[in-house]
Amino acid sequence: MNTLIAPWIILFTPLAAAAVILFVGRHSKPLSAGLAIGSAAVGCLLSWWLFLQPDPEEVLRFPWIAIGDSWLQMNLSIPIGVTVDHLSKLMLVVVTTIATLVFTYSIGYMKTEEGYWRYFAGLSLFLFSMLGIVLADNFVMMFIFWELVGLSSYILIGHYFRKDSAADACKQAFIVNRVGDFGFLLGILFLWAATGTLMFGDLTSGKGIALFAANPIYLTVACLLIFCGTVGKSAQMPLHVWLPNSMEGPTPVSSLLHAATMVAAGVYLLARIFPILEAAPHALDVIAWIGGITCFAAALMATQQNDIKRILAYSTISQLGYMVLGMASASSADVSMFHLFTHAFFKCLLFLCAGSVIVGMHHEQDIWKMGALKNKMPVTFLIMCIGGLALSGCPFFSGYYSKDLIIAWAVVKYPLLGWLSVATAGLTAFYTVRLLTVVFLGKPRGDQAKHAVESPLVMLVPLACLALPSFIAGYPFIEKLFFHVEEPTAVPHLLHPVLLFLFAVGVVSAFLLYRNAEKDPIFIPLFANRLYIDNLYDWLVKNIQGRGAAVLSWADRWIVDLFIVQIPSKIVWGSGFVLRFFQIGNIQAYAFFFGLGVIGLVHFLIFR
Amino acid sequence: MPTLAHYLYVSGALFSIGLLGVLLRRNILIIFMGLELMLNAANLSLVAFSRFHPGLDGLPGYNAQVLVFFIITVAAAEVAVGLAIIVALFRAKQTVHVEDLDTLKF
Amino acid sequence: MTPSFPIEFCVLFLGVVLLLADAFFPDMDKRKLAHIALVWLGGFLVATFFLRPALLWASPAGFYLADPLGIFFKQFALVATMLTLVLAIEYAPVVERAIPGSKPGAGLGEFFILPVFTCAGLMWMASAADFIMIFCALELVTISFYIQVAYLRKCPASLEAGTKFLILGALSTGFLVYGITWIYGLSGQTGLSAIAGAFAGIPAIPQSSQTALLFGLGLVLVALGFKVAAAPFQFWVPDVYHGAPTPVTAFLSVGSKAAGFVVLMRVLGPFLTVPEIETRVITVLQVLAGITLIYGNLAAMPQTNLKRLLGYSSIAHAGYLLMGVASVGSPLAGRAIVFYLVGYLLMTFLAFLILIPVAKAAGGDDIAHFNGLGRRSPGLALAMLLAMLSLAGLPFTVGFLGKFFIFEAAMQEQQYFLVAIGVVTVACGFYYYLKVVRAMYWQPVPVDAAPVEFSPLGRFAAAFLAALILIVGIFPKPILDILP
Amino acid sequence: MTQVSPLLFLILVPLVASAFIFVGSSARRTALIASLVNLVFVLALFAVFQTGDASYQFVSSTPVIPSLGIALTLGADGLSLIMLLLTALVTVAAVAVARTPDKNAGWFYASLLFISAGGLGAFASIDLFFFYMFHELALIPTFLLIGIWGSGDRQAAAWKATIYLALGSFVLLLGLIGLYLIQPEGSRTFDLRSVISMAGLGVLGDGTWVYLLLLLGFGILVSLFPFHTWAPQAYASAPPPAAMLHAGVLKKFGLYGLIRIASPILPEAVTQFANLLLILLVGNLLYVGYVTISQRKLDWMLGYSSVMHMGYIFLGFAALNVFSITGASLLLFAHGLSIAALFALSGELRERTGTLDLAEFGGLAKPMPFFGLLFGFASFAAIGLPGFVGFPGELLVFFGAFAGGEPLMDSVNGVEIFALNNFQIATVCAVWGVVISAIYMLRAYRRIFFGPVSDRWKGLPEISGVPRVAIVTLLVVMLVTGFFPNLLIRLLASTSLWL
Repeated sequence: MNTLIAPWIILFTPLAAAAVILFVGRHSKPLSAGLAIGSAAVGCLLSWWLFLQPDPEEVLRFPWIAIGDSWLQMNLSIPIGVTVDHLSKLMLVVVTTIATLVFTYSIGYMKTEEGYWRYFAGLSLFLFSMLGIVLADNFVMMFIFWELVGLSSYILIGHYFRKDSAADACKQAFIVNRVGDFGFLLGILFLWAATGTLMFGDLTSGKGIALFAANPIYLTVACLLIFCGTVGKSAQMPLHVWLPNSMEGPTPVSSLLHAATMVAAGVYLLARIFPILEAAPHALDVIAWIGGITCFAAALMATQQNDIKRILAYSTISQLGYMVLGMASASSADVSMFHLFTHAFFKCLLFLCAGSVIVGMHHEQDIWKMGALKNKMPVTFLIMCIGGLALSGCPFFSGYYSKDLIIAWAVVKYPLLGWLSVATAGLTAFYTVRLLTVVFLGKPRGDQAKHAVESPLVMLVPLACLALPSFIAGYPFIEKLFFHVEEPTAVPHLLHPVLLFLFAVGVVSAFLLYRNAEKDPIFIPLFANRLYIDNLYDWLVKNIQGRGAAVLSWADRWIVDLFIVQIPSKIVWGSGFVLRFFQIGNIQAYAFFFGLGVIGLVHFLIFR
Repeated sequence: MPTLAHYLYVSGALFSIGLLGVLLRRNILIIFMGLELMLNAANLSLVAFSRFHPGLDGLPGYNAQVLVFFIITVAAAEVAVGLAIIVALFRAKQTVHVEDLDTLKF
Repeated sequence: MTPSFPIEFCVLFLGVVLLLADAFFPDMDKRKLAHIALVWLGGFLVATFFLRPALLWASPAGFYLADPLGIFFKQFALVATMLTLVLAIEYAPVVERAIPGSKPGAGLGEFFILPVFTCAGLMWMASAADFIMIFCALELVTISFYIQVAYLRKCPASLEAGTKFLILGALSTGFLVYGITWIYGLSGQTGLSAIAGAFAGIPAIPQSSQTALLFGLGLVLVALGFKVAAAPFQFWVPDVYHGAPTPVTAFLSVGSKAAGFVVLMRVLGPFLTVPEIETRVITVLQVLAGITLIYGNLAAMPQTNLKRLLGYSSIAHAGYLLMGVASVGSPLAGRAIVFYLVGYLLMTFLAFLILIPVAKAAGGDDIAHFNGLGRRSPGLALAMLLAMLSLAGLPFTVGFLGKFFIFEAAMQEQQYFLVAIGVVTVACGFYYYLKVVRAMYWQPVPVDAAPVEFSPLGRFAAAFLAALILIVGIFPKPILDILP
Repeated sequence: MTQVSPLLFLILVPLVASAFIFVGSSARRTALIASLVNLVFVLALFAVFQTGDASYQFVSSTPVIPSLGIALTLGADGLSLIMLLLTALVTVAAVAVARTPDKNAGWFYASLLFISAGGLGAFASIDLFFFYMFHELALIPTFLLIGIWGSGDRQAAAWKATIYLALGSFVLLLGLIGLYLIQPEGSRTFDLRSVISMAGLGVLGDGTWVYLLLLLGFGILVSLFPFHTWAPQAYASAPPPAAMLHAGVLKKFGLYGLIRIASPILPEAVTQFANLLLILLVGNLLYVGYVTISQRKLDWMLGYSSVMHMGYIFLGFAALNVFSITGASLLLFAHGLSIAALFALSGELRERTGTLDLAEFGGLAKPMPFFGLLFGFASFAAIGLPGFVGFPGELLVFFGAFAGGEPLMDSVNGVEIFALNNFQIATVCAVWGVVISAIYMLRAYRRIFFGPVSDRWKGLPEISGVPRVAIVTLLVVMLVTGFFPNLLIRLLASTSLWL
């Protein structure tokens, strides 16, 4: 085993698993699950092994497309190759570890579900695509796998395809991501047209950036276009709408794809091209603003949701906003990657707990039908509290360290956005505690809540495994192991006190408000209706796109066709119809026309 | 002493009269006579030309006069066939008026 | 060296002998006459291939020109006549029904014999190099056609067609001779080569006489335009085609058109040597071609009767041929025209050959009578399909190559306006020819469809024509090599 | 040359087979055998083909009209070989999924074979005259197929398509004649190779008007906006095999011709009128794209989508560099296969349900999961998902088109101006087209296969047997070439385009 081959094995084992499951999986559930988990576990082990190796000097690369053009003096060579550096190794570890746990958890969660093989094939395909993104060494390869995670997400969200909501959700997810990819691909084209290369190495090594010295505006535009990819994939405003809807998928899917890994791909992309971004300060400003607004607005929306998974989804959006903001404001990509790391663990944990609750509640997701579950499912309660505290930034929990670091950087570089994110921290605490209180405390609000049962061991073990990192992943010794982040200088002194204060306020107010509330005591339609953004999109799609398309198709039938086809043909046929009336059958008329013809011809011949 | 022009005028007049006859008269026989008139107009001018344009040898151009005879003969043949057709037509439709001949049209 | 003049006399003699036979053996089966004629004409056809090109009485006033073109069109005329006779044999029952005589087949004889005389006329036209000759040959053809068109003398339609043809034909004859008169008057000659010489003699023709000359030429063009069915002298065509007996229609549309074009090309020869006349003539030809194309194709679209439709289509094809004549400056033109005529002969005769039995079975010659032919008798339908596609000008048929050559010549002469018209009219052509295809293949078989019977001779001829359409359409080289 | 090209055999097989059908051998079996023979034969050609030398191979030439430089010259290079493979594949699939009609089946299969022969002949001809003639071979079979065995308003559709195509191809013929006439007197020929070499020597006359004629003629054949309205109607009412062959193979003829003739011979004219073409193809991409979104019937939607996809290929042609042309060639292949698969599946769907109205469907993935899987593969292939050959094609077209036109940023004397040239604007529209196609495809897929299944569709039979094999084959080919596009690209690199 050497560092040349290992990445490729990690990459392609899941694909092989997916293919096998696709063909034979439908016949045996254990086989499907076994193959999927096996491939993930192999990847996990190899990733850890690879992580502990020093970065290899050279890597394998295979040509995928290679053309040279003598006219343009340009070559287009798109290899399929791997980057094995600190960043990718870190991501490998995170992705494969969490994937293994979630796959295992799925055995329990999907036990009673149909389409078992479909599900595991989709998961394996997703793992393959995700690892492809992580390992990609050039833009096109990353784009390829970018699209493929879109596909696997489509398949997995649409797992319950007979539910209209699920069917719509997966469609929306794919199309919204395509909109983001529209920008992403254009960005790739921009960069390539200017530098003639697609390799991350060449572009970030300063050689690529130097080319842009002449035209910074161009670079800014290119970076923003590429950032569109992040906006789509990492559900930033205004393309965030698909993520809450994607909760229609099975809960493990939500935890793996739509909380821990896939949605983090956008952040990973930013980390990959961080050197280029640094060369485009204006682009960074825009990115920062989008991240900051997203993280605040999403938190607001989260405070008013009633679906346990949607609450978590909005909090995911909000946390991703933090990471994007961090990318824009921090001095190194590691700051955001640190949060991505911790967030991956505790958010995955939260979703898995939610899943356990949902299973216990017989697939009831409305938190207002739950309550007092701490007695029924104590383990889940305990573990979910860990996750919740980590999320809400409670001191000594992982989230606390990473989030505060980002906030610190943000406050230094973009004070306004920084303080907005500070406020967000308080909101985070509020909606997290709201969730925990309503679900686990108080008294049961329905029969399912009365008869809820603790989940099986196969689900609890992964929870336990995740609980540990969610707790300690932020501690300096781990941070030193994975990252080299430095604190910003000149942080306002009252930042940390304020953060702690807001955390306390959030926790206490939420606890008091919701301790034994029968229904939501506060109701803010604006937040409950997600700032009406979804409604706006629905309206646009229905009225602008739909009506516009209808008008165009009408025009195609009744204007283009009419003028290009119908009218000319009718004119020709009609003139033929008229012409034949010269043939009136009377000899003398003919003789008369004949005479006219003679006169005309002779006149034409002589007098012209 | 009439010049070539005079003859040509006369033949032109004959030709026009024949044509008008074809155009205006309703009776097929009369129309037919008009047609013969046109041919004869041609004959007249041919003879006139051949008289007034003697060849290099001083003799009239005989080609034209030969053509005249051919025209007369052909006209006779045409009349023979034509009258036969018209008679058959009269037998079939009891009419020799052109406006009754319009079953084939458009 | 075999002098070529006897050929026409032989054909004429054959006709006379047949007439006598018809008269002296009243109770023989008249079809025998047709077969005899077929055999003999075939013999003459073979004989023509041994003719050496010869200029008889090759004085400046030479009036008989057996050049390759002439000989080729003699062969053309012979083939056309033979095919006409085949059609006539197919058509005989109709004639018998139309002419109830004392005994069956009375008056059938001339129906087979008259085409022979027409053939002689056509062959003379092919060689005519003198206005006198042109006039006589033309009239021999025209007058014999008068009789054939009006042949069904109990059938009003045929008589009406005959009368119309008679009056208008005589009218055009009048214009022809009057035009000849003026050309003679200006040049003092009737021989074409002599006329050319006369022009060569006069360095610059004075304006007044040039006008007179153009006047004469114009009238001749009118008469020839009448022969080739060029608008606006085409009015007789649809009615006469509609009313005449089908074989005569076919013969008319191929024979007299072809002869007309030969004469047209010969007559134009001397005039195109005079530049200031040439330009005017060419423009006139362009205008004629344009009008003819538009009229023929557009007016054909609403037609429902196949014979009438083919009448209009023959006008349309005259338009394409005139397009070729108008671009006579191009070296390709002459060959294009001749080749087009060959193709026209093949496909037109095939179409009429199929029309006869179908019309006989269905009791009418509308397009609707072809409904479901594709299932009733696939062979006939296939042949008709081929004829229609070739008329429409679809590749791998002779019709396409003809159009291709014509358009190539036209584009070489930069006749872009004509070409543009041509494109539109070709599309129209597809429409009305495919109407027949639709009837044969889309439409259901009518309930009262009688079985179509078709004589072996007819079958053979149809197969022969269809094969030729394809072969010449793919490998035109042999024909092109024969061509002058 | 005397030796006979194997390509001639390729063309003759379908013709002979249809002759057999006419004399009465069992129609379906004969057609299937003939098409399979051709497929095997094409694959054999691939094996024999020497990649790397940029000249035509398997060349043979029989003079037909020497005086005009017309000869039946057959030959194949990388591009034409790929097109031949496409034709053979689609023919097999079309014959395989064809439902034998109860009334004269012979004509039905014979027509299919004729279309196939026309396509094969056109793609195998080096002589422009026969290149044209072979394409026309398919016109009447299409007329008959739509008119006799079509559905819906088939007569109107057949008339429109036929007259339209006849008109377009006649304009094209004039263009070819023009191409012949701008050659120097005496050395005029229809042989593509010598015309290209003449162009290289710069002895050709002014080809502007020739290019316009070619563009109009080919444009009508390829349903270039705004001459596209015949296509959706024809495909909607044609029987599935006819739609497959026409949309999959014949429609490609026009673009193949443009790439083959215009780009090497008249590059100046192409660049001169690039803006015009760009406007039109953006019409194809966006206008037709949105028209596609609002289609209510699957067959109409597929028809419009095939019109829309032509826009990408036109873009690749217009940009006129090796990336874009290679991409366009890949797309010719990719779109041919994907649209054929989709039409085949929609035909199967109509067979089962008797309707293609999207509103009536729902949840069909429950009764027929494998059908749903196949349809999903085909749709994702059509919207250019990585892994299918369509993706590298579109990608290359985008790259090439974005590099087209004059270079965008001038880094020598640091100009601070940021502007896109027309090619790049068109590219932006094209990339948006990818979003559009995702919208309509997924929308249709969701309507048909997702959602609750109504009792009406319970117990629909699963796709099976020969059609299943055929469609799977198409998809597999798309996947293989999509994973290893270099297979095709290396072939294309050895085309004679760039002589």
